Amino acid sequence: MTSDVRERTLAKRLFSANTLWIALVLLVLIAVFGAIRPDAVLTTFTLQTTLVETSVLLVLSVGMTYVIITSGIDLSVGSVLVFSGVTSAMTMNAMNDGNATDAGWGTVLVGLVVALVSGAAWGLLNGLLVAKTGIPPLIVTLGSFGAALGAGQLISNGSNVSGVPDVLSDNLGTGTWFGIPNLVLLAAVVTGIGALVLATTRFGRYTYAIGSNEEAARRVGIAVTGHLVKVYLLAGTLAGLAGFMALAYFRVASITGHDTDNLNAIAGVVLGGTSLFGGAGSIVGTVLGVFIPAVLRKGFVIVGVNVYWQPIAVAIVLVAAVWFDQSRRRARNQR
Amino acid sequence: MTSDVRERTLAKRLFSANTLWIALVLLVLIAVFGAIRPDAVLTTFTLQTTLVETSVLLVLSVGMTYVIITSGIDLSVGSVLVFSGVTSAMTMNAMNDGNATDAGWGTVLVGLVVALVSGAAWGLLNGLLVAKTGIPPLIVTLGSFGAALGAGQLISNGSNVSGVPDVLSDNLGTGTWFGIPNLVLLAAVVTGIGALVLATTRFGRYTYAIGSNEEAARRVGIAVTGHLVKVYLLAGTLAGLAGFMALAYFRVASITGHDTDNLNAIAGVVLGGTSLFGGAGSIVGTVLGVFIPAVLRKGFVIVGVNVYWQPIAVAIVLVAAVWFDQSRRRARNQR
Amino acid sequence: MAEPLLDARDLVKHYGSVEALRGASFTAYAGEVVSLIGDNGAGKSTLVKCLSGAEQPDSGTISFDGRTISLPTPTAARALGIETVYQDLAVAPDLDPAANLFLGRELRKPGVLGWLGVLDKKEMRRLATSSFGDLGVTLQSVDVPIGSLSGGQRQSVAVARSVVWASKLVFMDEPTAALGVVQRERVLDVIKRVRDQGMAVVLISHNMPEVLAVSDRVEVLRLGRRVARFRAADTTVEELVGAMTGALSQEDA
Amino acid sequence: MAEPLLDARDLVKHYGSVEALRGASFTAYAGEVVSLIGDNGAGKSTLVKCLSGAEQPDSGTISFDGRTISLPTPTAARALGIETVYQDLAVAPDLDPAANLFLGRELRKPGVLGWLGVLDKKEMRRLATSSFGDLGVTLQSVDVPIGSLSGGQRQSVAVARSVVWASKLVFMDEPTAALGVVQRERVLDVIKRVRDQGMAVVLISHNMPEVLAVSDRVEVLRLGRRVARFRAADTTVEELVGAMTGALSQEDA
Amino acid sequence: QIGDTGGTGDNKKMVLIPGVAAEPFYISMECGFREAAKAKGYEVDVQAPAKFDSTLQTPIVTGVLANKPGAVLIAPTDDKAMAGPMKQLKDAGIKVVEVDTKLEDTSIAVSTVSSNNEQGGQLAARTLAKLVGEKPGSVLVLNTKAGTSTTDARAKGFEDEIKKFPNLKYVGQQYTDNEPDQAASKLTATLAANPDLIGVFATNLNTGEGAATGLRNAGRTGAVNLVGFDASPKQVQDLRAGAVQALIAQDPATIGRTGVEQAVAALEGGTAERDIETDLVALTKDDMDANEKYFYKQQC
Ligand SMILES: Nc1ncnc2c1ncn2[C@@H]1O[C@H](COP(=O)(O)OP(=O)(O)OP(=O)(O)O)[C@@H](O)[C@H]1O
Ligand SMILES: Nc1ncnc2c1ncn2[C@@H]1O[C@H](COP(=O)(O)OP(=O)(O)OP(=O)(O)O)[C@@H](O)[C@H]1O
Ligand SMILES: O[C@@H]1[C@@H](O)[C@H](O)OC[C@H]1O
Ligand SMILES: [Mg+2]
Ligand SMILES: [Mg+2]
Repeated sequence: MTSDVRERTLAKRLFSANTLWIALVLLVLIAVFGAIRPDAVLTTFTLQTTLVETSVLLVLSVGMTYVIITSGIDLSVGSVLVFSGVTSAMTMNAMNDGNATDAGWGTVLVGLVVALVSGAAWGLLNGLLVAKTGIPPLIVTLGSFGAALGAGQLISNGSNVSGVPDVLSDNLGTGTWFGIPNLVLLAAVVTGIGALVLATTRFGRYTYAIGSNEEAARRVGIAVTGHLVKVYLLAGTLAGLAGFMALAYFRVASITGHDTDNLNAIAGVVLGGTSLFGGAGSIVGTVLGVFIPAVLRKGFVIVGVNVYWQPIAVAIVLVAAVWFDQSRRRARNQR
Repeated sequence: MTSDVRERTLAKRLFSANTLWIALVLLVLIAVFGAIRPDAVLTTFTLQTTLVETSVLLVLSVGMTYVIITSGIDLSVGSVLVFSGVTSAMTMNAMNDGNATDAGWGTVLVGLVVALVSGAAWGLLNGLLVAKTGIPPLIVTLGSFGAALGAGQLISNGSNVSGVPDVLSDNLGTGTWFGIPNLVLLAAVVTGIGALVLATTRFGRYTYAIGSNEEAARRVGIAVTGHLVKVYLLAGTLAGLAGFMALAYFRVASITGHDTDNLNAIAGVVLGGTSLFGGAGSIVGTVLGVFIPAVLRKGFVIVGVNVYWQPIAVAIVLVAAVWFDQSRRRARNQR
Repeated sequence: MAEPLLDARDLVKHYGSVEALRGASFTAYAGEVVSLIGDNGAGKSTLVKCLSGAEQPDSGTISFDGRTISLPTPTAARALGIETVYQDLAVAPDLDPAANLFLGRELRKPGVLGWLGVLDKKEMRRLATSSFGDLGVTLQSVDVPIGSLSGGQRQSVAVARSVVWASKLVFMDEPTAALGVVQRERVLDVIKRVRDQGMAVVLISHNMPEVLAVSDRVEVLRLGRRVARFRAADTTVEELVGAMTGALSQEDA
Repeated sequence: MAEPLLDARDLVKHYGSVEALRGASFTAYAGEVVSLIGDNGAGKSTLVKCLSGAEQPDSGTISFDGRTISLPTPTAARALGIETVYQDLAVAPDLDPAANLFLGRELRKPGVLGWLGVLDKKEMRRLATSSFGDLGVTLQSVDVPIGSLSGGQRQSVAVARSVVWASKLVFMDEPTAALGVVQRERVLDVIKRVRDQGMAVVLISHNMPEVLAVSDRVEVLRLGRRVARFRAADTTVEELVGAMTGALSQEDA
Repeated sequence: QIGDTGGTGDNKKMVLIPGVAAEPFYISMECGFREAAKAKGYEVDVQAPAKFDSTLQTPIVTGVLANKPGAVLIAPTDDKAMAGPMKQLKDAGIKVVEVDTKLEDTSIAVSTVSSNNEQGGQLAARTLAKLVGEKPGSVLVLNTKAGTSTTDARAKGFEDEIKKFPNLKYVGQQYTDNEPDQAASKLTATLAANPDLIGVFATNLNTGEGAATGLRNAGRTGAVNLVGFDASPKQVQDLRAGAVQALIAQDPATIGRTGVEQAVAALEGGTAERDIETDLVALTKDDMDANEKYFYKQQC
């Protein structure tokens, strides 16, 4: 056996060549915008707001990464976010005679639990249908995409729900901790745990194995059905958490405005190098993939690009970034 | 060699067991709605309007079927539809001093060509990027999704374009031929040709082969790159045609209002039994898959289901339909 | 002879209109190597899948260690101590060889980390390296996904996986098909060693000299049915080929 | 001896940090069967891929029929009359056997329909049935996707495809690995028949008796380099094994 | 708290953040805005979200904030969700003027210039009733998406007002996802179920266009009275051609102009008027030519 068992450090593995080039793209973007408007781009303020505004999407994308690595897809996350926000806000209001604005931490805690449970319930439903029935995940989650939104509208009677406790929005929504917005901290913790679980634990290993070859995973005795249920459950629960975060940040459970969260999350995941065919991908990649469009959009507003040009410019940079990443990786593999 | 070379008729092949059960679902839906409101559902009026209203989406879905069978995806079709409508309408207006309402067939013909060429151009761009660069189709077409819409807004200055020739809208848009709406006829012809090409020609065969095993297709000497370009070109051109049809039908090139065409087309294709992993699928399936949600939406309005329940009911029936289809097919294969 | 370890009777399996098994029977005893041979398409792989829980027979009975069992999942078979090298290998192409070797049986770090599910990748890699060494497998790098290994290297990983984990019975569906001369000898050695530990080994192979060299008994499948059984010591290649092709047939095999 | 039909010199091929070929050379003459042998991971499949356009070598030269060529795609190789049975078979699992046999070379209906690209599926199915018959393949149904065939059946389809279309040279990477005894004999017969038509056949196999039985010459690859060449008539299994394992080595092979 | 940063901005700069890009309503508002701001010697910028959506508008607000203009005119896309980001504008010393829509929290903006959407809905109901006359029949509302504040307010105004006409049976509203094809399809479905349909109120441009298409497809153009909202060139053309019987028009250019005036007043030491309501008019084929100034523009 001549195999040399070279050790790769955790850092190296997390930040492998698969994510190196896309990280470079992100840095270049920041540098370019920074060079054009250093006074507006390279400021704590812009950094803070960009991070905050990306936090919710990031949490969605962490769950989505797991789902896509199993070679599944979850179109429902945006609707589940809406549903969880609505149930959470309505519960908090109900506990406080219809308006929770001045409610205390107890109410907030109940609201959090309701949001998580609401998200988890949809995730469980998705997972059971995907894992047990053989219905393609696209169809299952397209169904829950419509159903969760409809259910949210049904219970809120079609309107946004306000009355979010001030303690929630002032602390989680806009509060900071040594200059770091609390929302960003929460998203960072979720992302960090998500990355570690995926890269180092058995749960992560099974996620890759199922996406790589579901039949093989089944034959070696992995409980594929159960694992898939857990993965969709995770994605749903994180969507519930994201709904709660959105509540804290926007101070309202909004019914509209999350139609494209699913595509944005999927795009971030794929941009970060996770394969739609499953078996390969990483959370670090997802983080980069989520930030690239966010930085672009913000940068274009700051440097004042015409609104009609913005989507075109975003599209061009998006495609160019992946192109660059692909050709660098290929060159590296051919070497 | 004991293989018995049983002949399957064309009809049998087109309408194979893979589409049988989903066809049954469609019939059951119609029967149920028909039983509840026979006076409103089983009428020429409802039949005609349902067919007309599905024509544009059907044309998009035919192209999408080819793309998905190659194991690709095209998120850009809705935006390309918008872009083609805009360029076509603006060209027709420009030929007639800014308002083509009273223009003749010559103008219409030029408009058609412009729409097709516009669609083809985006399709070509998608195809070249997907086939030559190794960028995942999801990213490429997510890019053109944004870019085509942005470009449409840019050239129309952000507004819907009116001034569609009356000869176009009166004939193609609302005209009939022995009681059959012309728009439906056109869609039927496109679908029929699409189905025959896919099922009987070399072009169709290569589409399946590439989706089944791209490397194998390459090794047997199929010009995979060129074929993929052609498939995306086809999808783009059909999106251009769909844009022209929408122009005739709505009498305006609408900028917003096609955000979900892509997901609707994909859902129809997958609902019809085409695998997102490529290699298997059919146009007949797609037709059924496109009509099921259309019938559902229409039926729920007619029987008077509460507005907030409608998306939930659609979701439930959608998932249940695929579930039924899957379990019947499985039962048949296990026999 | 003793009680059979595994005794399958009259298994039937259809795929759509294809009849892969038409009442196949099969017997294996502890401490023996029994070869299962037959023409292409005879139903050998299907039989193995039915006996290792990867597929469900339409009818027929299976008894193991004297009790009638059903094998709804591969996990059920693994729990009985049955491991399998599938002809299609059934590996996860994106994972590296060590990850594949330990798939479903991962080692965890000691202490609280392990309790949290954290894997001991280093230890798994070390053990994998030594298992591969036993089989004479040479890998330039253990870090690459198994999908990029050569055909023989991939097969060796699958073989290593089965022998590491089995405790009662190992099915090996053409384990040596892609192996080099040296690796093939090593695998045959391993098969004998496993047998000597008291386990049953079921070998599927189209290589008749290999079959005769390593087996104690041979069972022959033809068109989805068992058509003959031989003691390896009492038979010849000609007889085996005759049974496989239908030129020769035994009563009540 | 005559001019070589195919002459590859000093091919190098890296995959990331793995060196699959480290200056491999290979020669084949028209009208001969030459076997390419070597240990698992020696680089045989990589060499075949480089010589059939499926992969691009990093460096080295290839000449064919006396001219230096490059093979940017498999199509380029096919245009030269080179066909290949890949070890991983490279079939389209969702298509049926006839569709796979004719993949990339479909027959079209006569007349205007054919000009429109309409396939003559009936004729292709008929011809496929007879090709499979030649190779002794038995299929219960020709309508099923090839992904559901048995391992040997699938391999036979790949072999049939290569011999139907080759005009100058056929690479066969372990074509008999999964074949039954009868089918293996048929394939070896076909190999000889192809050779007798004046083509070159390159056979990769780990079965030494088979190699000696069918080949005119043998070339040995070890660790990505050619280490020995033999005339089949003048050598023995022991000598071949020695060359593969490095126990024996020739100068300037 | 986020955004506690100092620094000074460019007081001679003014930014308009409409509710959504590419709508004639907001384009006309932009025209009024640009014209008035230029006249006062201000540099202008316009940054619109791709959708009428607070999650898309928020990053634009903070992006604009990074540039620290003197004043921002904004159509908040949510009356609560936009409060946070807009408060950051205020806290940074930027004068905020609400145009078209407004926050629930009235302490942030110096002025609000808008027409009243609920009143617009009521006006639509009265206009429809007048068009129909004494005839009995069903009426339908085609709305965009549940939760869109402006169109929900219009639908609510309509629903409240239409009850005052006993000959008209309100059959409820249908949501269309803001897609014209769904509007057309839901209209024809309603026609199939309620053949006595006599009036339709479409709450925005896309639903209006879909409704006109549905009626045309059903051969009921003119027989069913269609009342739309807003007066884009296409809608005006449809009105003239008889595809639509009435339009409820706002006065976006005046909103934009007035917004600039209020912002200038706040910036240059004057006092801004806290609430300004602009006109809403019903246009029908007969009186449309007299009201040309209410037609929206596609470009300035
Ligand atoms: N999933 C499937 N769907 C349809 N037919 C199948 C399937 N699996 C196997 N078959 C058919 O069942 C028969 C038996 O196949 P099996 O794989 O058991 O043969 P085998 O004896 O293992 O052959 P080989 O020696 O070639 O591996 C074959 O005719 C094959 O085509
Ligand atoms: N795509 C690839 N990526 C990385 N390494 C590869 C790839 N293909 C082959 N290799 C490596 O190159 C070496 C040679 O592989 P190759 O498949 O040519 O061997 P082989 O001689 O055909 O072996 P076998 O007899 O087992 O088929 C092996 O070490 C293998 O792991
Ligand atoms: O009032 C505005 C309206 O007229 C436009 O159509 O959409 C957005 C609204 O805020
Ligand atoms: Mg087999
Ligand atoms: Mg090989």
